[in-house]
Amino acid sequence: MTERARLSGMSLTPLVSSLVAILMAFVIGGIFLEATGKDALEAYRILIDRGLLSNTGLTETLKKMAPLLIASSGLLVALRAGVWNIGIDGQFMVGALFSAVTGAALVGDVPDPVMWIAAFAAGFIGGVAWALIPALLRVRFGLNEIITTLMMNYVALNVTAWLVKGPAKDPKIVAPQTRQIPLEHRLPKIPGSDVHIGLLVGLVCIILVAILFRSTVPGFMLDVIGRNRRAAVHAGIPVATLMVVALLVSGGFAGMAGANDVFGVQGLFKGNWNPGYGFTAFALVYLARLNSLLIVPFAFFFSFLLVGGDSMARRADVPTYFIELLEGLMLLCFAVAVYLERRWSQRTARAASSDPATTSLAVAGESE
Amino acid sequence: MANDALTPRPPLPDGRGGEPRVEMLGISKRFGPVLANDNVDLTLWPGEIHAVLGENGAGKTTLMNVLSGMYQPDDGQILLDGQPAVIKTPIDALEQGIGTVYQHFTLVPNLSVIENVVLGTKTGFRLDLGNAERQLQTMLADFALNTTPQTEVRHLSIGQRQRIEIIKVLFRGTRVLLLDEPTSVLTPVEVEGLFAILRRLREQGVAVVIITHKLDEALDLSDRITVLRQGRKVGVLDPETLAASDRETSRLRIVELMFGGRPSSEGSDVASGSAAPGETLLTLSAISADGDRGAPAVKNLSLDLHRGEVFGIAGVDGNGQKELGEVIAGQRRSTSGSLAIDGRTLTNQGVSAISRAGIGYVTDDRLGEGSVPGQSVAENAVLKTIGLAPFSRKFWLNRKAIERHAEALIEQFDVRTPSASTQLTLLSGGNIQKLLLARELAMKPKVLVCNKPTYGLDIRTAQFVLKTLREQANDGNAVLLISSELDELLDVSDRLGVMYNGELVAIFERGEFDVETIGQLMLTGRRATGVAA
Amino acid sequence: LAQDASPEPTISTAALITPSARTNLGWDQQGADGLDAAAAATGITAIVAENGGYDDITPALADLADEGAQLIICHASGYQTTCPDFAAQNEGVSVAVIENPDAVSERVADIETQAQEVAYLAGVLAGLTTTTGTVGVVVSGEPPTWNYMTVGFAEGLNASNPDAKLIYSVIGEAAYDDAAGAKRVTEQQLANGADIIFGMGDGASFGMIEAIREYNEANAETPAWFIDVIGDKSADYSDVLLTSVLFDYSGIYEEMIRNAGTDQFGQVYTMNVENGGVRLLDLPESVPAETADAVASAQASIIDGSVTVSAVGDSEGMHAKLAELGYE
Amino acid sequence: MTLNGIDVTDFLTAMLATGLLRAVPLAIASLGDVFAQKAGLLNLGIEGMMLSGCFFGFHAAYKTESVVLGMLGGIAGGLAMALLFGFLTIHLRVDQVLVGLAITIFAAGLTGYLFRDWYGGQNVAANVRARSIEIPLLSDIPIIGPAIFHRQIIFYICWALVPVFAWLLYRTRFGLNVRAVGESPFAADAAGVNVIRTRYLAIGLAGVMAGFAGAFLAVADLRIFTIGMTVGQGFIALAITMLGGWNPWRIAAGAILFGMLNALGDSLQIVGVGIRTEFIGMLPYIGIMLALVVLAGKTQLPASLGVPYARGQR
Ligand SMILES: Nc1ncnc2c1ncn2[C@@H]1O[C@H](COP(=O)(O)OP(=O)(O)OP(=O)(O)O)[C@@H](O)[C@H]1O
Ligand SMILES: Nc1ncnc2c1ncn2[C@@H]1O[C@H](COP(=O)(O)OP(=O)(O)OP(=O)(O)O)[C@@H](O)[C@H]1O
Ligand SMILES: [Mg+2]
Ligand SMILES: [Mg+2]
Repeated sequence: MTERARLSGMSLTPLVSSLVAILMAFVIGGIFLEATGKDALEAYRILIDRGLLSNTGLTETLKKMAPLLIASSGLLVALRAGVWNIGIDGQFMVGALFSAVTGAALVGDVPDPVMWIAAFAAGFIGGVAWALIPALLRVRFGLNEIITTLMMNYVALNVTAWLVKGPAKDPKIVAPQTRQIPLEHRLPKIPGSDVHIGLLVGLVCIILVAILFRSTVPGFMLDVIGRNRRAAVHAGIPVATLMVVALLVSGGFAGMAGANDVFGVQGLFKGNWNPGYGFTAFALVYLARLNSLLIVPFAFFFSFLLVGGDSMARRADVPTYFIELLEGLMLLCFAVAVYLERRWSQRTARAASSDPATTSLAVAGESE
Repeated sequence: MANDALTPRPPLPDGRGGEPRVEMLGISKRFGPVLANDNVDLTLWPGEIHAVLGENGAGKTTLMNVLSGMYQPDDGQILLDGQPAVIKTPIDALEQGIGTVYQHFTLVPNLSVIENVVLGTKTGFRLDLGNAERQLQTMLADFALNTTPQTEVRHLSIGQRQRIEIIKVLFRGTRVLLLDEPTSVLTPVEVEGLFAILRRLREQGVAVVIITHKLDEALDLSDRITVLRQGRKVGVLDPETLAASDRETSRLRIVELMFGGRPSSEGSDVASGSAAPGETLLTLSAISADGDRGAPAVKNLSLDLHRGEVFGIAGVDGNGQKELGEVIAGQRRSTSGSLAIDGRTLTNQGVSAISRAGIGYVTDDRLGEGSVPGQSVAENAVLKTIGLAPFSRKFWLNRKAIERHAEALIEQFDVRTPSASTQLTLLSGGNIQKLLLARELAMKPKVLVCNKPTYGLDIRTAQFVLKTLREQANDGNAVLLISSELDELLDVSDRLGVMYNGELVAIFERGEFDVETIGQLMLTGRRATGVAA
Repeated sequence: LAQDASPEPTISTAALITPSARTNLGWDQQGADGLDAAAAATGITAIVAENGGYDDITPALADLADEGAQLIICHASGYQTTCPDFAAQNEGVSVAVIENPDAVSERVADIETQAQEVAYLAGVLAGLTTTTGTVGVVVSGEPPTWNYMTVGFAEGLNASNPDAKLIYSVIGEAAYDDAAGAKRVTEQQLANGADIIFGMGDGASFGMIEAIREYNEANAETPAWFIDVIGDKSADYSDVLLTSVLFDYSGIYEEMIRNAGTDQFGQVYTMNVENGGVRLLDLPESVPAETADAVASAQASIIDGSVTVSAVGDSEGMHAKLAELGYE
Repeated sequence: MTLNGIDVTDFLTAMLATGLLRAVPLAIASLGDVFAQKAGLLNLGIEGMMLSGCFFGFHAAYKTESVVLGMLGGIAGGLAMALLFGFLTIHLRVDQVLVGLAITIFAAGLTGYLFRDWYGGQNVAANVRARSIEIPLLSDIPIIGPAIFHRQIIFYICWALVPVFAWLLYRTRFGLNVRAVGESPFAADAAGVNVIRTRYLAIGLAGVMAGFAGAFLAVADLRIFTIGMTVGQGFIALAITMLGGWNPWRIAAGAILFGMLNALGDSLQIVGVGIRTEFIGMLPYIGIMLALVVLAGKTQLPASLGVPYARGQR
């Protein structure tokens, strides 16, 4: 019963405040558009029309959700354990490269499902490998992962560039890219739609993480570590091991997001391919207040913005940067909404204590 | 100095007849569901020491925090020297001469002593520490603090920090001094030193408020006593009353105010068991360990704990007791020596192995490492046992079992909480302590190590805790009780060791306990038998 | 060119998608301007989707198709696989890609830009113009187009001035916007004696130009020069601009528009010196006549086939070529 | 003396000059961010503040043709973002990571949009030139002279700020308050420090410096604005702040280390050592990690970094 009460308190208010925030952002953005001489209503009409209401738009929106969901679910594991993985982008690239190479080696020789599984596994391993270095540096030398994972992003950019220009390059093509997986060997569509099954993979990842934290011992322990690391030591929880695991798992998921994009979208890895999901994943996980299931609607919304925004920019003759502006505004308005929500719940309910999502940082911030 | 305690209460200064310095009128403060202060009045006169008593969670700290500007009351008024006072922030309070030593430490660990002391004082933009340093030097000497102004506070022991807290407040010159449980972490000698200072301040016309759980301290020291109960003021013993009645009567009166209507469990049913010590449960041989700063904290220490005994460890804070407890619990690596439980060597095997082998450890740092503030009471209750049945099977949690277990503990140990799913942060310190003890005992440890388990507890709860420890020993287990309360150690221990500078300098059997000798050992590490020459 | 046939286009709308802003006086702008010109010439509608980025452009392609585009020109080598995939999945849409002849099919055309030929001319010019004997190449990445031009430039330099030294610097991986980094690298090259910088940078190019300007202010009597690629910056930057490699897409785009929807469409469209698809920006008057003549005669040799410029697009091959010429 | 046909003196001079110049914006931004971090503010908005400094600095310089006004414009741009950050995190106590990311994304969008709208996306140069000063005698020393003692005024200002900021942090009441507020705000509050004001001042200072760093790039150094021109330097500055252990001197060293590694990479290409450019490109980042391994050991973050403060909350 208490669990249910908590859940409803958890999921309803944030949804309301998110809606408020989105509305506020659109209003402010609209004023901004009008102030610079554009037709705001027309622009928004196109945005919704193209990102949501048109068939292609909706399909693309759903497709784009997949990597966001996969990467965010991994990031959630790290953040709940108080581990700062700023290296999602690097892990994504290495994972994508690994999976592309694996896929290119296997394609045609093994049944497609086997190849996909192998490729996702390779993506996972690639991401883990890239997270391993910061993890080791942390365990061996106590180096803070904020810096090391950030630095590893730049290293990844260079290492993958080198590999894809050299050893991993498709010799038949001039451009630095791996051998392309033919269309018919890519991820299949979800029956009755044009969306590939990566979306399902993403949803499964989110659900797994939700189960991890809701009903498993390791999830419980990761939460304890995230909230009070010293208490975890005191309780005999293997803190160092679990934190490493959390970092590696989040790296692995980022790598799988790479595999998803290789097998769902691009069919290959190409040089300098860095979609920069790390930022978006961070925003998502925070918007969802570290709550796994809430990530799903936010991923959908971000995806919609990306897809519809492109079209809006062109058709309404608005600089494409408007979408970035709108996203930023949304996050800022969301921040205000979170505040209003807290004020409101303090007045009505008994939630006198601090917002859990903020305390996590305290814990995350301290290193041993 | 030590005689100070024995001097009769000085006549009350004349100023008392004039204006009260502080009048708190009808103060109410609510935290969510908890009404922490309910229409409380409190009057402070210049030149008096005013004790505020009450069991855990009675609202003492809250009342003081209202006066110090930390909390804004929901209702009520504060008069300073008869004038309505605006105290919106701690700065307002400090500027009007109200200084506070908080229950929870308010020193910044990685600033130096001097930086902590001058923090917040109003001087120029440039930090000119020269003057302050000279003044501080004197005060450090006054407080028998053997540290330099440049030492970072994190390097000091808890007892030392407490004194710095007081220095910090006095440094600014206060007219009203609030002390929230200042003696809980001090040794008897330090307490005397503190009291001497407080009396001096009283002479100078300062209004002193002291919150304490030690009745005798309150009776020794104070001119007036206010008792709170469940957020309400339930009585005041004014100087006339105190002077008119003897100590025992006052005691009874206060206990009645605090717990009236409920059976008082005072008495010595915690006294040690008489069963002969049984087989050895824990063996420490020549254990050494380093402290947080890397300096040796425990040196070559050997000790056997037997079935059925409570082994007390006395010592001035910072002599390695905490580190010893942590080594036994597996939380701190030993640098040499060995540790065996029930004959099994488990040196440096880590917390979980050691806890599985039957060692429980109640830390003195309840919020910092004992619990996870953001989680519920129930989740905290199974923090250490989450991996075991029935709380989980394989990887899977059993939330029902966790909740049921927590409810049982709450019931059994009388933890005051709205429900098992309440966030731990909403509990008062004493109730958190009960929960931590309950958590350890539920694991049925063969050896229970407790570090200051009664710190900050009201008398009843403290008695309850000690009784529980006693029973634990009587059931054939061993208890290692680390405490700075000599009285409770004397009461409950079968054997008593004194730690000094990382070493166990003496062990007394029950019956040989001699307070003076123990005190000497705590302070100097040697027996002052006069023979040594 | 194909004007002779001049069939009326069967399509009404053509689109171009480009990674960055169409106003960047560079790659993106040349493509967008090319399409606009071609559309005007054929009387059809042109749509330019800018800022497509280097990630997945499928949503944008789908959107363009929805908007009625029957021909989509994918104006980045990074798009050379996504677009054929898209065409395969969307009947009625033809696409054009860059530097991927293998992809050519009924509805996929390929654009081959013989940029190395013009770069060779730029190299000849640089070899004859340098007074220090040191020439720099600064790139903000190593995409094929720039590798082609690097090699062409190096060969031209080697042909006109065998003793000249060439310094090759990469600003960083995908440093296309890193104007500050470009400035630092260029400054180092200038400090080490380079007096002509062949810069391929997109947004980063402006950092190179600023470095040269600053250098020239301090060394007014021995100024350095900038050779730009893909774009005409002469309006604002004539003070440092020696010349520029220009891509004129309008010709082949026009041809594609006319062919789209017919079985003529799927082929390799080539831009080279001979057909004027690539050329050098008109040289400033400060260039001596004999130098201009040398450049012109080199151009003639390329057209008549007596000089062939190596076409090397991959990084390893490019570096090997530089080493072979003694530049690395 | 020549090496591989390159004059060694020129080579070393160029390398030193480049390295120091690359370090300047990083050092400026890091010096400011020390105060934010020390006050308990994890400022992921620094990238956005810097970019905002670039754009508004450039815009002011372009319109007024004055370096000073340009720099002030940049500072204002950074400060505006910082105050927004401060309002949301300090006043409304919203999560700092969320707000930081929001600011960075918002600034990228805003500057891109305005640049497109006001300048049509054309890269025009502002008609300004930051003046250089040649320090007599010292500038004649080979290598060091031209690299260090013949630079823009802002170059000198940057390095002169290091002792100033060290003094500010360790020797002033403001610095003491900042250090206390980030470590234990409750303690600081109890001692009578205005936690909220201290944090505002700290983030304001961080914003001013980030804007200054941005303006250095767009006004003093490049005179142009390109979209996204900070290319992650704000984040690097944040890392350098931590690498330097929140000590202005060590931060300056960290920034120089990073700058020099970058310059070394450029130089290696110029002498043509035949190392693949990708490996040269990763040099600075690996260098930072190695430096951390060798030097720093544990980085102990300020205890309340990222935690909002509200009196009476526990
Ligand atoms: N480690 C943590 N640090 C900070 N906040 C946390 C942490 N773990 C959880 N929270 C916060 O507490 C809320 C409730 O957490 P809880 O574990 O009860 O979630 P839940 O309802 O079980 O959902 P989930 O499926 O994500 O586990 C989360 O939404 C989040 O805001
Ligand atoms: N900041 C707060 N938020 C929520 N509840 C609080 C807060 N501060 C105090 N309380 C609650 O108010 C009540 C009174 O607490 P207070 O700390 O004043 O008790 P106390 O008399 O000092 O107890 P103790 O002797 O244990 O220190 C308790 O129930 C406590 O849980
Ligand atoms: Mg949960
Ligand atoms: Mg209290």
